[in-house]
Amino acid sequence: MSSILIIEQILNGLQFGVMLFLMAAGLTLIFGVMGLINLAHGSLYMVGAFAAAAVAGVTGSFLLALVAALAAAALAGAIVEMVVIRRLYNAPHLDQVLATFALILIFSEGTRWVFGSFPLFLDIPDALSGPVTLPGGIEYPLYRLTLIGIGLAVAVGLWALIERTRLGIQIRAGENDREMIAALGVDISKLYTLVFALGAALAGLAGALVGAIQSVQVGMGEPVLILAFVVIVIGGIGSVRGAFIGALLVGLTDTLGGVFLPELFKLFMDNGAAQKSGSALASMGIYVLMGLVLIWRPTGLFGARA
Amino acid sequence: MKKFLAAAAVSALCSTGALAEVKVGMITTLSGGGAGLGIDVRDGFMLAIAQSGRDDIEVVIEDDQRKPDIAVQLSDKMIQSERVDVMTGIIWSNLAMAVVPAAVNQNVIYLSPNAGPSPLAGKGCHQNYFNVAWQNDNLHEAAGAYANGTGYKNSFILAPNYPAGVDALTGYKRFFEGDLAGEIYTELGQTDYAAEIAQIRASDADSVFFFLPGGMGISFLKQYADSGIDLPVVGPAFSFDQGILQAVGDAALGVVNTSQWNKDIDNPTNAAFVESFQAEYGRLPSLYASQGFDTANLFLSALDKADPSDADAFREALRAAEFESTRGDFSFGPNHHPVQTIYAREVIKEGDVFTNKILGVALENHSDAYAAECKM
Amino acid sequence: MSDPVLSTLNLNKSFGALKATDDVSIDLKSGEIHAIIGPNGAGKSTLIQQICGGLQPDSGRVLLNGQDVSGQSTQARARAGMGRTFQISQLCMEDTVLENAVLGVMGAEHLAWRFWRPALKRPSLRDRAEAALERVGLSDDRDTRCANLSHGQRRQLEVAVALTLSPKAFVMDEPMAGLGAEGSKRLTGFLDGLRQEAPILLVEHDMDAVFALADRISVLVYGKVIATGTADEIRTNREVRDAYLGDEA
Amino acid sequence: MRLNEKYFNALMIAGLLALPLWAVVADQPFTITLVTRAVILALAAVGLNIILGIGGMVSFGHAVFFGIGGYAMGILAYHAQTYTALDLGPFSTDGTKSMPVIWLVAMILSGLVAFFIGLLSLRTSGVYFIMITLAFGQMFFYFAISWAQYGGEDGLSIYVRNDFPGLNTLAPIQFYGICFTLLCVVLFLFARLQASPFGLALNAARQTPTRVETVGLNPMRLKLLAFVLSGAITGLAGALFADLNRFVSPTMFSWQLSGELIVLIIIGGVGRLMGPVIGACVFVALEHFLGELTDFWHVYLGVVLLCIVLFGRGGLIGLLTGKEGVHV
Repeated sequence: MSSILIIEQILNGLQFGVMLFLMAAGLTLIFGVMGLINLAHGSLYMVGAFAAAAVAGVTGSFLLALVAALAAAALAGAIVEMVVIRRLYNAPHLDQVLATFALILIFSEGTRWVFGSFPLFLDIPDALSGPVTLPGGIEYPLYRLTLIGIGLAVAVGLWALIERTRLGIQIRAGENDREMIAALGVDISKLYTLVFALGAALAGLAGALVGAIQSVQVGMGEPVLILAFVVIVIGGIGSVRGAFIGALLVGLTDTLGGVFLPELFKLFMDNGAAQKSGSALASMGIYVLMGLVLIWRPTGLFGARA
Repeated sequence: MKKFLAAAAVSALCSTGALAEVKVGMITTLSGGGAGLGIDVRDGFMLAIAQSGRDDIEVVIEDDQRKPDIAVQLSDKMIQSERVDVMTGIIWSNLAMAVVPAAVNQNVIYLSPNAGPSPLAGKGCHQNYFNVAWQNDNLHEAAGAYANGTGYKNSFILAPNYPAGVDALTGYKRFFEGDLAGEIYTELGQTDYAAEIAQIRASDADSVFFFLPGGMGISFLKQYADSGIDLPVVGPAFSFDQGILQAVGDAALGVVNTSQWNKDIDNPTNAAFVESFQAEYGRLPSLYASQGFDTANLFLSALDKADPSDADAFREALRAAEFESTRGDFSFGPNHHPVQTIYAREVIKEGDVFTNKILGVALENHSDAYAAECKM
Repeated sequence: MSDPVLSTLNLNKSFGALKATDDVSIDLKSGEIHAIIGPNGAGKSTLIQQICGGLQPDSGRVLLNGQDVSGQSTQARARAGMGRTFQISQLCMEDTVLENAVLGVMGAEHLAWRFWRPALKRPSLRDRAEAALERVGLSDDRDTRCANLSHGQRRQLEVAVALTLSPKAFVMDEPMAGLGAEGSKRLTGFLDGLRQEAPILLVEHDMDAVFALADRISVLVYGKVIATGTADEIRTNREVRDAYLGDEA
Repeated sequence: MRLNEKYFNALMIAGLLALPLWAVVADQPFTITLVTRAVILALAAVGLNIILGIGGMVSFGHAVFFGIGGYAMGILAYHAQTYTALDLGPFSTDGTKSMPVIWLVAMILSGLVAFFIGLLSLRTSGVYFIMITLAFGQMFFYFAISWAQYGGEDGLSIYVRNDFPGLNTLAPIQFYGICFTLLCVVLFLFARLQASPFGLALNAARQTPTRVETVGLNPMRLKLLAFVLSGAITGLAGALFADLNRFVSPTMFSWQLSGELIVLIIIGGVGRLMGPVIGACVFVALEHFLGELTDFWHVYLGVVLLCIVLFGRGGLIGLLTGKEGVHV
């Protein structure tokens, strides 16, 4: 296997990882600040993708589509927070799991009600389509490079937001001590709605960006949701830095595992069998990774020690 | 339970108000992911029933949610409570494997409008089981034959790691005479194919064959088109069907795919079907709709000749397959699977709508590889 | 007097740069109440945790009844005879008073691994639990759910659960906390008699109770024992007065 | 009106007895199938209720045991039906079609797997426990999908239901009788367990693990044993479920199924003896009747579930008897 291929695969893993980060960041923030397990986060991802596809279909502008995705997901997030989620902050995890599971059902079938049962169309903007040649002669799709760039930019932006702004101070305070932010005179319910909408917007952005190279369809959120949970559990729930590291780990493990495990198995099996067993093992790879991390550190890599 | 009394409008005209005498149970996927296929099969089927003008047929339709255990229970319901004469509707092979063997052993006739898993064509064939669509391998075999005809020598092939995926690659390899530049099993439900596409780029393939049904195919095609690789792609019709083609967009233009049906197959039945389907539902019919339509017409043709209560005669009437198929010539092989012509078609754009046009014949009067194993 | 029932030898524990426990060696002799006092943040809780097994010391040992229990788990120490009560009640709030006491007897009798007969219908468990409740005066409330008890009653139940264990030594973390004057007085009387059954290592803020009860007092400041002695010795100890009692006396 | 929980439980059992008998008289065999489905799901959820309701462990991977039970049945019956040998290293068997043997194998296998999963998962708690059990579930799911020997995603069909001495298991009411009896037995065991010293200790370990430690008990071991018992019972339910459908497939391992089991318990009432039973009955009824009303019935199911969470703390039993549920 050539080094060019390996570098390309590492780029693929990175790209997958940063997109997972967009999902995971919101999820981990919401847990960190509000202590809420939100299974419906994948639905917000789907809302973003559908909003983008709908707007792109009407206007033909990808940029407008992204704006629509951000707005629609943030709005859906804010509404859900105010109508349902708000009542769950002090509820046991179990109730949160059930309620947000119910939200998935409502979002998924509701979207099918509105948009029908067939996948929607959303394409890469012309300016970003096609491959570019990187130093070393690697041909790589420009759009995927852009995704890596956007993902990293969001990561930096989020870091700056949390470390450098007033809102960030409130968020950090909220993670440590809820009574304290009340004492600081912060309107908690406004802060919570804001954080939830922020997380939702990030998920919506991810949905729109990824939707352009994947299929925009009902149920697209659930597989990503499970991966995002794996990410934040590996990173440590509540830690944005952990989510970032976890996302890259999961992205790289999944991509490289799928490529290299079958190759490895070919050393002692025939081609077809190696492909089958290798890819079977690779599909379990990230869960094995998560299991190992939790056995080693029961609260994840950057989680608060129990 | 949604009961559709056939041709309600017609029966309103005739004031007889005859009681339903024949009962059909349709179990298909109407909610959740993959509902589009089930809806098309149902709409095609009901269109034919309505056009028949018969008011003695009752169709009981149930949603299996694409869950095998639900499908099995609905099948129990159809047989035990509804006491249907004929069952149909299942889209997915794994659901068919859960339902069909038990159903046909309880003396129910099953007409498959879509799934054609290999066990049911070979050792597990049954006199009560008729497949009106295809055996699962058929379209892939045709893709292999087409690749030979086009002169491809070195194919890169990929499919999801599950039985239908394994069958697909086996089917392609059965007919393809060139070499394999690579063979990959992807994860079922995978949405990102960057890693596979990189491997295709690094290989020395001259063509790519893939079987990735549903959203997987949409994702693959969009990403493949964006990768800048210009190797020709061949696939079965499932990723290029009317329902999902619009979601793939330009990325699918020019791709060759194999199918036993297309809307431009030139026969009067097909022309009438395409026109009336569009008139009734306001969209172009898909492959699945044509299969549902053919299934209903096969059933109606047998019903004209024999009563389902006379099982032997009814089976004989089905086996004769004397109906006007949207695909032109249609007959059953010894294992009750179609012997039919499979075409190569190309994705084109008609105005704003993406659709297919036939390039030529990939396999003429093709049966399947399992017929010999069937002892009926 | 005989060998100490419970003792620590040179316990050390640091959290980063902070030395929470600094070379602490204390002992608890048969029949005595040994009180540990100190200002907030002196390291009393950290010390208790190390004695009971919730925290592992960086170095040093804990001996119970002559047996080295350092490194053993909380439950092993409990089985070796350590009866602990908590500053913040650790009770099963959804369960009744009797059920909480029965849990203690189950631990003491190694009877948790029984699956058939109901716990409350086993005389071996129930009798001992009721006896303990009787002693702290909770008999009438045996069927009350813990969540419905008053704060004072919960403190009593804490002690009762420790009693069911028939421990070799009691380790009590602020048992008077939150009790009114009346409650403190009653508990003081009760503990006074209890020392004959098993000695008590008592961490307490209530100075009246401490000086009334303790045979010996150790003063902990910044993780270090600065003095040990009888109530009178401590009262007059210059260092203690400077470091701790000074601002009160 | 507030119902006494005891009367309510008796009413439930009486209903589960009467409805299928009515269905026999009224010649509605499908009703029996539906009730059988509810009873088997209830059995699986009673298993989960041991760790969830008494022990406070939210396992989001209990489908693992359901699936293992299912596959134990599928594989044994498959070998028996095809007369092929099942080689297990030194042992070889021709499989079996006998239900009691299958149940035993299903329970032992699920219990063993539960032991190892529990051993690793119980190091964590809270959300981490939820997620690590989910991870194990996903591992089994993907493994089953690519396990070509036993059908992969297609699953395995068993054409005839397995045998139980003296009964015709293909008759819906007789198979129902088997499932109902097993449910009653397990409910009885659950009630005994909950009141036993072990149940008391496990219940305490949910509320305050520290207390359990200070009386000299090891909460880990209590929880681990509970996890094993729970896995074995859910495994038994899996074997019955597979026999009901005469079919197993990887969907028995899916995370949606794990979620559904939790949902059943919450609908009924966490930690309540009959919580899973009423939950399963309501769930199956909703699934069936809402599905007949509209293709988009998931929306309504979602709304119903939301209302139960937001307004019905303690589940339906809590609502009917006026008692609050346990806290997990």
